[in-house]
Amino acid sequence: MFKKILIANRGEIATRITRTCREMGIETVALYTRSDRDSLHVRLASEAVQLQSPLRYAADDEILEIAQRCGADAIHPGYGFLAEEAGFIARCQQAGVVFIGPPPAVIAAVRDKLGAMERVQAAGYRVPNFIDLPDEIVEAEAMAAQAAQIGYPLIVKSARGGRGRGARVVMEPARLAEYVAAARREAMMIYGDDHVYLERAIAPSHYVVVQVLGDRFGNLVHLGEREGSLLRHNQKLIEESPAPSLDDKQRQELWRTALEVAELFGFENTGAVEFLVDGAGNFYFTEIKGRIQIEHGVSEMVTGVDIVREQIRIAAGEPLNRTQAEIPLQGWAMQCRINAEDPWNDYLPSPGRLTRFRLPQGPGVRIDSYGYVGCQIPQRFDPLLANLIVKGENRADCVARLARALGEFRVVGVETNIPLHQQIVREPSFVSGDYDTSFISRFRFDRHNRAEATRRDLAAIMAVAYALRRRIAAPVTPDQVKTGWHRSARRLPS
Amino acid sequence: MFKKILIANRGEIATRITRTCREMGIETVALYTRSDRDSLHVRLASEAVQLQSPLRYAADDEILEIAQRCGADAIHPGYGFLAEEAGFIARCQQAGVVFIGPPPAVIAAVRDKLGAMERVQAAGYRVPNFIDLPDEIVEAEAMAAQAAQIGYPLIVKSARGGRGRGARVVMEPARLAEYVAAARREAMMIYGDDHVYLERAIAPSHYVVVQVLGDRFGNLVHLGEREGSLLRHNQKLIEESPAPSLDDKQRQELWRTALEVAELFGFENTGAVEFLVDGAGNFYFTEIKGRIQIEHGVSEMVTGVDIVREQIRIAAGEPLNRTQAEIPLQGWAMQCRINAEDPWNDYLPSPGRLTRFRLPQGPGVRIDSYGYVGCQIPQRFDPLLANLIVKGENRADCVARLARALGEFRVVGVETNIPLHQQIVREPSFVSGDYDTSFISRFRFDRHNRAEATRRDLAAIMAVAYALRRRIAAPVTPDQVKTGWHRSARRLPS
Amino acid sequence: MNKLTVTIDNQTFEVEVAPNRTAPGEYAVIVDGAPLTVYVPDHDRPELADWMIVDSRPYELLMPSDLSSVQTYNGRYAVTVRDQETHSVRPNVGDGRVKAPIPGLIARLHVDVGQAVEGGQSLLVLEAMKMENEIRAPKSGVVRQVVVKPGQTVTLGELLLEVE
Amino acid sequence: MNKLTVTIDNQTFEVEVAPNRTAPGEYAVIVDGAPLTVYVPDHDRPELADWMIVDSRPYELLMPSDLSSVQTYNGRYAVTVRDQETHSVRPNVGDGRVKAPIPGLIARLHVDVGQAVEGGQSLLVLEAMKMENEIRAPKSGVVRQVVVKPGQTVTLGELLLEVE
Repeated sequence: MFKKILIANRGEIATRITRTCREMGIETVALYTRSDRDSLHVRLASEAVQLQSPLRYAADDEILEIAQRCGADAIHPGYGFLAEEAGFIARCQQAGVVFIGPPPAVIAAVRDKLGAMERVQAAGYRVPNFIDLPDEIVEAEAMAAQAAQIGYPLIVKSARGGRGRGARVVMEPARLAEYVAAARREAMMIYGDDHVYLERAIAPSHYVVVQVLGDRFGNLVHLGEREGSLLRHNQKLIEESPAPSLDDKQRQELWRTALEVAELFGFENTGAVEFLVDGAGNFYFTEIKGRIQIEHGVSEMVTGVDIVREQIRIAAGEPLNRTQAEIPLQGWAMQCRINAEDPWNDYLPSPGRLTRFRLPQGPGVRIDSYGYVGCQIPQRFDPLLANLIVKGENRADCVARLARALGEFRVVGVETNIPLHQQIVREPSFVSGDYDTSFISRFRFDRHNRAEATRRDLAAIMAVAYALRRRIAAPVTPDQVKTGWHRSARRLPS
Repeated sequence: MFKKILIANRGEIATRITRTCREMGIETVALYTRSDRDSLHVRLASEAVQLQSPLRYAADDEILEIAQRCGADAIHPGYGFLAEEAGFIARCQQAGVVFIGPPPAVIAAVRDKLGAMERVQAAGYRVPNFIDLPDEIVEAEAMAAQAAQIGYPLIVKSARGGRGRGARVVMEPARLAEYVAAARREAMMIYGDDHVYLERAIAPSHYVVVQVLGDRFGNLVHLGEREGSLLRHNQKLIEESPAPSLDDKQRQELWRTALEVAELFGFENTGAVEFLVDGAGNFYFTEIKGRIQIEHGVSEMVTGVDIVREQIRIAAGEPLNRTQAEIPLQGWAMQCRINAEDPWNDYLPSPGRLTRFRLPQGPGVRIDSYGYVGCQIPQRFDPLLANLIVKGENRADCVARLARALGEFRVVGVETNIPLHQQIVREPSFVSGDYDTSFISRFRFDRHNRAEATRRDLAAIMAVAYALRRRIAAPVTPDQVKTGWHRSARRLPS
Repeated sequence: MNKLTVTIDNQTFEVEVAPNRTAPGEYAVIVDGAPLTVYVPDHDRPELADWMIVDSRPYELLMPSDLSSVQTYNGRYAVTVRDQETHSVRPNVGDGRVKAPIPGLIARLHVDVGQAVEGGQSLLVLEAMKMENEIRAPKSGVVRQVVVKPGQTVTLGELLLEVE
Repeated sequence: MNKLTVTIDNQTFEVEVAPNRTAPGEYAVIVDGAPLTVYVPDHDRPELADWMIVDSRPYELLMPSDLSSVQTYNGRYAVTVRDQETHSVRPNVGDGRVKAPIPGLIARLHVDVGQAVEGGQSLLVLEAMKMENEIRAPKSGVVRQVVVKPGQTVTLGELLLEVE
């Protein structure tokens, strides 16, 4: 087993990986930038090195050099950044540092989104209609000609990123050129490569992935499926396992397909085989993620398997220590991504110092975060502050527990999307499990169906808050009330 | 189902019960005293009423009156206080308020510790040798005569409290009278009844309990067993499930015995059938606890069952919704009781305001606490601040996770026994699972087997801390260094 | 005694509030004619005063200093508080000066000085936390000045441009 | 440059410490002749300064103001810090005056004025948090005065009795 692992990431995932390393008795090397230094992933590490390159966590050369200097025998990339860079993985191998993830050939195959779809289609599985959009096609007419072959609505996707950041839905030809340009720009910014392709949109649909684990001896198992259909701008907000949109027969078929597809690629370590499920229950392979995902905790909750531990064990050359039959799927788990952002102000990111950070507690609640009271939440990075993961005996218990945990979670110092999640988990279509990717577009903010008695109490409370603030801002004297006080109140920081 | 439950308790257990009520959509009435008002159990309640009686949470009449006034249709007693008071339960019944726990006849039978042992012995199960010590026996000689019938070492126990607070081990006749007097005094203080009895000590031994659930239709299941052999002064520090001291054959026999004993008492709702296991593997029934216990979360972790939810469902007249076969026992769970006390200062309680309260996070970690940053920890009550509960796939993973979680848990504002737990979970006999009730007496504080490199780093750190404090206490000028500074430093609050 | 008009979500209440001079932290409040007692447990520690008890009902609270919303256990409510003795207690917004709502990098500018814009139209893109954030016009009008350039880093509250 | 003798658990180190004048928060430390760099990330916010980085090794820290111990991720270490330029930096304890280590109620008194006691002998029982806490003699001697009575409530640090 490894003695020391460099964790080439930040935030909640770096903290998550550190925790498992601690439990395995493996030392860790944390990386940080100046604005990221407060994060728990630094404080909990055995060693911590400040990154110098402006590339930050994507500074492959610097990071490999740090690993060698610190004597790390392995690198865990987390997700994003260096997670699926075949060239980097190959350089790690040459340098004698184990990369915790699939081998470079597997990564290259699954990162080639077009090639992967072709391969899976050729093996007889269903994939969405798609067509390449090479860089040289820049004229609107040429684009439209390509697009016409698959039809609208369609999605412009990064050939490297797949679904997620940079992907854009195009409903009609008139917007195609504009959206392709935007997608290329964003793909370049995020992935350093502006190659995009077009895929026929299957919408509304269900996003379902199967988590797989494979060792280098060809053993391959799955950890059940997750549904991540609740998205806003291609970012998942809530994930759950099992998928409420599938019946048991579909579930079994999906698992079998996922394992067969993973085997097609000689898949090793951990990853997610991703599918779209249409309204008729047909599922379409879309891609394989060759890394751990933000929402992996949902699968950990229903299986009891520590996926990070398995990643490390597999990378160290150990065989899987369980068969499929030894992986029970129990109960129901859900995850809310808690972002430092303000849904009531265009979802603008909300950096700041946490002055309160009261985590929910009690049965069936798990938090993965890098935050704590006093921590500075940086502006430079992804706004993901915490994963709130809960488990219940069944879906109804799980939803009730999630609502309870969201109510207990209190964050001061940054705005968060907790109140948005609170509204979502009370929406009838979410509570019933009968939702798809169109959920957010049909979701009405601030639905006013709450108890009038509570509103009356809150009216009293806000009146007292007003009176208190007035006193704090300036002690009330009769003169002040009548003269200048309200002007000074306006100068309070908001 | 109930609409509103009054929770007649405080601290972590009141908070724990509130959480499940929230998840079940049941309103709650919290009780509090002035010093307890900060507790989360108040903040998370639907209603909160301040107790007026000096009896505080044991103020049965006041509490029943509050329940009626608030329209609560049930009372959950938690543990301690009114949890096992047959008279109170009967008065609740007369008042039309459901008591969440066993019926009064069952409580009366199990609270009569002597009668319960006699009944179980008569049914053919093994119990320790014991003898009553009626109040009228106050002369040392008379006591010694009783004690001689069962032999030394023996334990003086409250007839109402059983094991736990007030119990005292007597090694030799010379201390008997003194210890009986102390036990009677403490039993009176805690249980309002100074009736004690003598029981032959089986020491060292293992304390193992089986958690049972029974409905009013005669259905009875168990949730596996817990071991709580790691005690200091009869207070458990760490509990775990399964019991490491049992093999599978013993485990099965223990479960069967526990169910048979519970059936003897017509047991209903939730409770724990308690046993001592001697060095030869014989087990001895000692008592039935007719209430939820502090360490119930350990059983919840291995079964996935929310015991508080089941208590409420059973009390509402619902049948058990699962058979024994539908209760899987999976993985390994442990709990550390985190007390606001100072093990390095005679375990003195440590009240104060929490200025930091950073909970451990990540996979397999659960916290049940009433605390948060800003919360005042009162001096009047039990020092239990938090239950730290972890689960792993097996015992080794569980111990490693517990050590990791203890390292992450940071509390400022009160002293805690976290560093004591950190030492315990690294003791070889604890790590191997080969420990019994003699663990703490053999435990050496501050065993200095830690890495020298860490000590060297800490020497550097403490030197910097010294330099920093000097600067903060008084900006260093050459004059001050030579003259009066050290005197002013001594005036810093420590 | 303050007379206030308080709106919670879509419901408006007439509220009178007066401190109880004999019980520190306690307020007598009349909401649409109904009397309520509001208690502020941590009234002597304003920095901790994040909960109140209405009659016997505790509420944990998070609210911005302009009192434009409140978060409780049950979620977020939109709020306006109007003091009947004055016109408005909310800061005067919407004067056309567009300030950075978050620190970040000006990725792209969509408008020039003199250009007519409609309310809600995208003015520029601010990059922060790896996200492109569109900044839109607060009202219809003409761009009077543009203070920033693409590539420039801006701090929170920094003036970006002005719509007149 | 401070010259200190620092004991961590049972191991004593000779330590020199000097701030790096050009790098705020950084200290050059020599432990038994070996140079180390200690960085205090939150040196400008002393209330947050609860961790330090030694060379590249981060340590989260909890320590009382008398520096008599330190808690890290790995547990608690006993500490003494002695400034070689002075006799002691620790508060002078053990002068025989026994103070309440916790607020509570005097449950029982075991000694009277004039009584000879041995170090470690139980002097009284203080009830707090539903626990009986024995308060023991800090040294052998004679009880000079008893300030409290059974049933009396005492506050933190209140003088209880004195052993001479």
